[in-house]
Amino acid sequence: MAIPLCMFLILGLLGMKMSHKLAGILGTAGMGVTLVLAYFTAFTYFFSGSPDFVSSEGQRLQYIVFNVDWLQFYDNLVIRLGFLLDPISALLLVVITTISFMVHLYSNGYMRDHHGVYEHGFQRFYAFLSLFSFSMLGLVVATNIFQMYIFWELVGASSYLLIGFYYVKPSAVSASKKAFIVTRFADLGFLIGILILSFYTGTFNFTDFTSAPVADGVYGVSLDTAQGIKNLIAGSEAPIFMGASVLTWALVLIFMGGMGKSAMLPLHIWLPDAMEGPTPVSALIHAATMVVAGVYLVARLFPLYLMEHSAMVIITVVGAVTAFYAAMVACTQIDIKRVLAFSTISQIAFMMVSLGVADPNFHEGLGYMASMFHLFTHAMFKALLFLGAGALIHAIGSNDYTEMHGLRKYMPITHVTFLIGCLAIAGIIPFSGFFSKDEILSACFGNSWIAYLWMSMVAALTAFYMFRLYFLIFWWKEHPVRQGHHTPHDQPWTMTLPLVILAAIATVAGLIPFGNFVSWNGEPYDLFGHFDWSIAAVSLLVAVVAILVAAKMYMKENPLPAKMKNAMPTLWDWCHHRFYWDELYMFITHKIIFNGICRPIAWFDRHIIDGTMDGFAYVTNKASYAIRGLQSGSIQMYVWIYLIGALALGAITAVCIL
Amino acid sequence: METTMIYYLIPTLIMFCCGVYGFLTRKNMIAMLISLELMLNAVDINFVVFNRYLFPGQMEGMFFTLFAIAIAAAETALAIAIIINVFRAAKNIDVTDLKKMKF
Amino acid sequence: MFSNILIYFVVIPLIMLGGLALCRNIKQIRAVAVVGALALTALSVWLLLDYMQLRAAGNTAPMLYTDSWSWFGPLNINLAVGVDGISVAMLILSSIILLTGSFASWKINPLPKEFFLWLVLLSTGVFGFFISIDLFTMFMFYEVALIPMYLLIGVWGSGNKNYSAMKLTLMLMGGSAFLMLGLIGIYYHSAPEGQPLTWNLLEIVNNASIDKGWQYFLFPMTFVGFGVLGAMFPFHTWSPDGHASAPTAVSMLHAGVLMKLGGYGCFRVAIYLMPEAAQDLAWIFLILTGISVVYGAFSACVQTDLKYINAYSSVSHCGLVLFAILMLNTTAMTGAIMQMLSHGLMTALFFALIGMIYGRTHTRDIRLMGGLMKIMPFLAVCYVIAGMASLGLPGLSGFVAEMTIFVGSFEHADMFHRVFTIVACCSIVITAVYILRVVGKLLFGPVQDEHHLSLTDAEWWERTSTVTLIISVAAIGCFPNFFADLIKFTFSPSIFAVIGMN
Amino acid sequence: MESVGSIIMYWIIALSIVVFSVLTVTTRKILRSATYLLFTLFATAALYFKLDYEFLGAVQIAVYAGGIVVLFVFSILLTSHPGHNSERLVSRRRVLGLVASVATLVIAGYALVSRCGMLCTKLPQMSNPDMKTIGTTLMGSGDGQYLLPFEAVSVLLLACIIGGVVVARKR
Repeated sequence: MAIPLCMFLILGLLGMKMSHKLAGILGTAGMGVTLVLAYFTAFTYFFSGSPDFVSSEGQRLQYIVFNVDWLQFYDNLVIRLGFLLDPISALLLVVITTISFMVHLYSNGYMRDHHGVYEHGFQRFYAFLSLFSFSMLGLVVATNIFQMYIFWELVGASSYLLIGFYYVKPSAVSASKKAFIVTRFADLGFLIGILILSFYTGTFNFTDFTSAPVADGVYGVSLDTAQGIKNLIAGSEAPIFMGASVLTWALVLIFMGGMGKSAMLPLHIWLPDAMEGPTPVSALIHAATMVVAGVYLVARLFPLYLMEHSAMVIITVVGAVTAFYAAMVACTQIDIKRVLAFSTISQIAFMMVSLGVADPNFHEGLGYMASMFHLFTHAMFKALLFLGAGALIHAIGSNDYTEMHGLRKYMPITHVTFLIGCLAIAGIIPFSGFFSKDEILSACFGNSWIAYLWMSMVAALTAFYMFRLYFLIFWWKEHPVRQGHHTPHDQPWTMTLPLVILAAIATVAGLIPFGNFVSWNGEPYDLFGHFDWSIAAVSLLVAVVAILVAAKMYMKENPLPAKMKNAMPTLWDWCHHRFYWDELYMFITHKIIFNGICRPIAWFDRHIIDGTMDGFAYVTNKASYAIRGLQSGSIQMYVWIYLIGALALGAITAVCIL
Repeated sequence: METTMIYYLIPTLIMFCCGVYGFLTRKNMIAMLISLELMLNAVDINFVVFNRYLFPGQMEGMFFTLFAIAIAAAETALAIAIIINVFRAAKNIDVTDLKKMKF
Repeated sequence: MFSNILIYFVVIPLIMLGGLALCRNIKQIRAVAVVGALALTALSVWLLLDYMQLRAAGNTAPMLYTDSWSWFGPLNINLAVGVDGISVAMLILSSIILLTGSFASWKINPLPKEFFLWLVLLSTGVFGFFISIDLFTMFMFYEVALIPMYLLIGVWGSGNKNYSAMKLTLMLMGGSAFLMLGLIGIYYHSAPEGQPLTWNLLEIVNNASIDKGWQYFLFPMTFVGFGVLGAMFPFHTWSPDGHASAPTAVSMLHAGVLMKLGGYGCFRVAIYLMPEAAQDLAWIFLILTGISVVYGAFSACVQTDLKYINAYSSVSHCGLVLFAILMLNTTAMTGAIMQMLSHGLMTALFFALIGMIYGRTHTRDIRLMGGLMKIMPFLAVCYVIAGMASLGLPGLSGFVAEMTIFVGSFEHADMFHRVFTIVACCSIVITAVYILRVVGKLLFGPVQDEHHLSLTDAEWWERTSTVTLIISVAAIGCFPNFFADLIKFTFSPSIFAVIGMN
Repeated sequence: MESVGSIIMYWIIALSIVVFSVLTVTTRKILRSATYLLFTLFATAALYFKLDYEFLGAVQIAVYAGGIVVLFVFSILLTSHPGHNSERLVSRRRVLGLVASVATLVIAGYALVSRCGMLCTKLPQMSNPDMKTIGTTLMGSGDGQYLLPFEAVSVLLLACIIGGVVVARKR
């Protein structure tokens, strides 16, 4: 079942030497095989009803397919590489392979110019894509937190390579650097969290943290285990550190890793810049899969997080603030990929909030389910939007939608699929986003009305900015066809087919009885039976109103947006400049770290430390020069000195004798 | 008048001091060498005198002087070879002017 | 005497020296160097397999293949040899680096014969050091390894080479002075009152007769002595200058192997023989090495010379080695040895690549270069891989070593160790910063200098050299447990029972 | 009581030693300096004769006066231009030299005089060592015999010969 993993590596290595077309076909085919295998795996897991997968009470179990020792630290602390199959990993297997396959297919068209000539480094692109898919799959099937960390780093690296794919462009290089370093910084937190957790518990295994064994290699999620971990830490020598329990620290630090990968607020700055990569990459990595790794991580350790209320609160607050912030910023961006990037940040924050507010006592952890559901639907419609954006960019040759306008007549397929994506993300019934978002809002409602209102507002903003984008691209005014440019048109089948497929999924995915498959403890939950129509109606209403406002403002060319902008210049400015986070980071990294720490240290090293060493040499040298006069070779001087000494001795002797 | 030991020692002392004076003041290497010979000679005489007065019949002092003379000869020969060589190279045998080989 | 396999690690280089002396042209020299290095590599691999077999067969002696031949009776100096897992690992590392170094200096100019003579002499010292268990012979080989460095840098170096060579040699000699004092001190306390003194490591350990007061004096002496070579914080400044001026193969050997002599010596002599003092005084050196970890990394961030960047990164990584050794527990020490292996291979790779790039562009200033990925893709890809290994990408060696160290260091539950562990952890972020900075400026972006467009990619010998190193790096990264097991036996409880290490 | 001739002899020798020594180091012409040295050496030889060491006196004349001084003269002729005076000594240097030598004289003289009692030994009777005794003593290897130093000196002389040849040879 895990053979695809090995295949990716081989493909990644061999891909370098192949012809363009072969590499493309092979990469896509490889991914296709993996897709089939993943579907088969997921299908088997969910529907076979084997006792390995479902307990007699109907609880879905965690099944360890294999687990090999990779690095043994000491007797019981071992890093293993393994394959853990449970609802969420099966879910992510499906998501990743689907999106990845679509992207592989799509890239066959995207990575050429209009005359069908392949871009430079086409094979490299496929090799990296395969590497990424491999690492991401490794991440989701991880049996222990350290394996997750390993693949976590690997996806970071492949993301780095893919963002910097156009390595001749300085902006791409700096974006890739930024992405890697920011996530690396977050990973530092993750690593320390792992160290703390593993030190106190003596294990890395997820199953030891959150589940109780049912049979050999089969585990069921159990709150008692998590409680046991909490007690274990509380019973250790120093359970409290700086006012918070060690477990809280560990969980918050691990969450920090998730924050980095999932672009939560203080560490979000890399994601918009990451859009410098080729658009399919943005769709795969920076919208659908890698960025949800943080959500996945929290979901993985969910029972542990349940133990620490404060950690949950932190997750909720961070998520809520990020969601609002990103939505605000998305309203003012003019680069279409950036809008989508901020929308991604906002949507992931939705998932985070949902996890944060999840409570087993409220609809059996509705938030968890909602989060995973949203992860699934979001992956589909956001990939759709990105691929659609890619098609637009490929047709127009620019990311800037002030150059697009009125494209609906030229690119009908793209138009329709993009519209579906927008409707899905805005949460219009019956598109998939409606259901998942509605679950999230319900979960928030179950937590507190503040969270509910806040998230509803963000949902409204989401609908607004997505339709602002949509209208500005496809309506607003006639497309200004410029001299020398051919008219934009729909793309070849390799590009449109993924769009259509994804649009179809985005349309119907919401009707999947998700609760039957994924829930925090594996017990099925009837989502539709508990559907809260009042909340749904409110959220639908909010979304429709937001869409209407957007339509009013952007459907036809009119001065209203400019007026709005002038009415609130400060707010607009701040939003447009992303609240100056980048500038703040630039200030911290360049002014403080580079100029304030590195340079002084380098100076200190060259001048003080090395100066001391050179100083020793200098003093020795000078001293030698000073005393070399004594060894002048001038024999008369020697005699003088000798004579003076001898005479002095003689005189002293004479005096003494007398 | 009895020529006791002191009568021999005083002139050699003066001879030695002359050697010291010459060695310290001369710049010409050969002159320095000559001064050196003076000192050496003074010491030789002392050996002989002490041998003669204090240990008549024994020959240690005499032999010491004998060897000293031999060594002085060797040393002088070698020194003069060097001096001539230096003169060839530097056209000068003033010790104060020969700085090339220093340090 | 020649029935012991270990002695061949010294004999082969000596034969190589003879062979080199007879060589008449560059081809013969290369042949001798490569054949000799291959023989050494084969020998070390064979030793590894044999060693594993013996261990698997249940041989639990602390050192295997031990043997001793009297050399200078009155002072009890013997040529005593023996290896454990660490030495075997180090021997493999050295032979691989010698091999790749020979390839990397394929076109050394001028005086290729003399260059290889000194290089081989240096490696004689290195191999001799790793197989010795007699403190005196160990020290002798240590010096044999140091001295050729002066000539190798002074004659074949570049830039401010006289200064660098002098500085390097003098600082390392300064370290040796401390070391010699320490070793002689150990010798005079090597046996209980009335019994014959010995230089033999194993006997000293068995005797355990160095009393605590003396340990407090001798431990810092030996630790600082070896620490200078291991680039410990205030004594590291020879490393940037030395590496920057040294020719490629010398940089490789020096950073790859010689700096390991420091770490190995710290472990083998300072901690192995004087565990009590190590435990009590570790905190002082932990502070120093902890500083050197982050300090080196920060310094590397603003350097503009490729070799300086790498030298500071070596300071940081070697600091981590000493840091881990001082943690005094099995996991951290295993990590330290793995870090030595990993850093050795990785830095050798780095220096080889830098040498190759410098050989083409004739500059090492990253501000003057750019876009090399387009011009010399092979070298650039190798450089990226080396960089990734350095910043700890899983699957390459840096990751496993660092993680082992951090997990091991974290076993100490007190505040002091925790704080320093976290400080050391921070280095992985800073490492990422400087590595990516270099990669971004050097390899990516637009081409800075028109002339560079005409440059060529790697030749076959350069490819051989780099690919060998990359394979080794990846091997450690992918199968760490093999190496961890090899090393770990050395730290079995019986050896460190005295300080209660787990 | 010694014979008057002997006393007169002594005074001549003593005076010539003192006078020629002083002249050796004070004359400004180097060749003269060598010549005065020759006289000093002759006087020394005479002293040896007077003290009944005829063999030594002969060696002194043969080696010193005959060999060394000739070497001096040759080298002087080779290295200095005829008629060339050595430059006038800097007075400071001369005064310093004078002070040093006088100080030496005073201190050593004081040491001598303060031990006057022992130094006023009368000349004891001694038969001149004959050639045979000298020969056996020099070449014998027994107790109080000097074969080993003799050999050492001969090797030294050999080394000097070779050294002299090597150093002085033209390149």
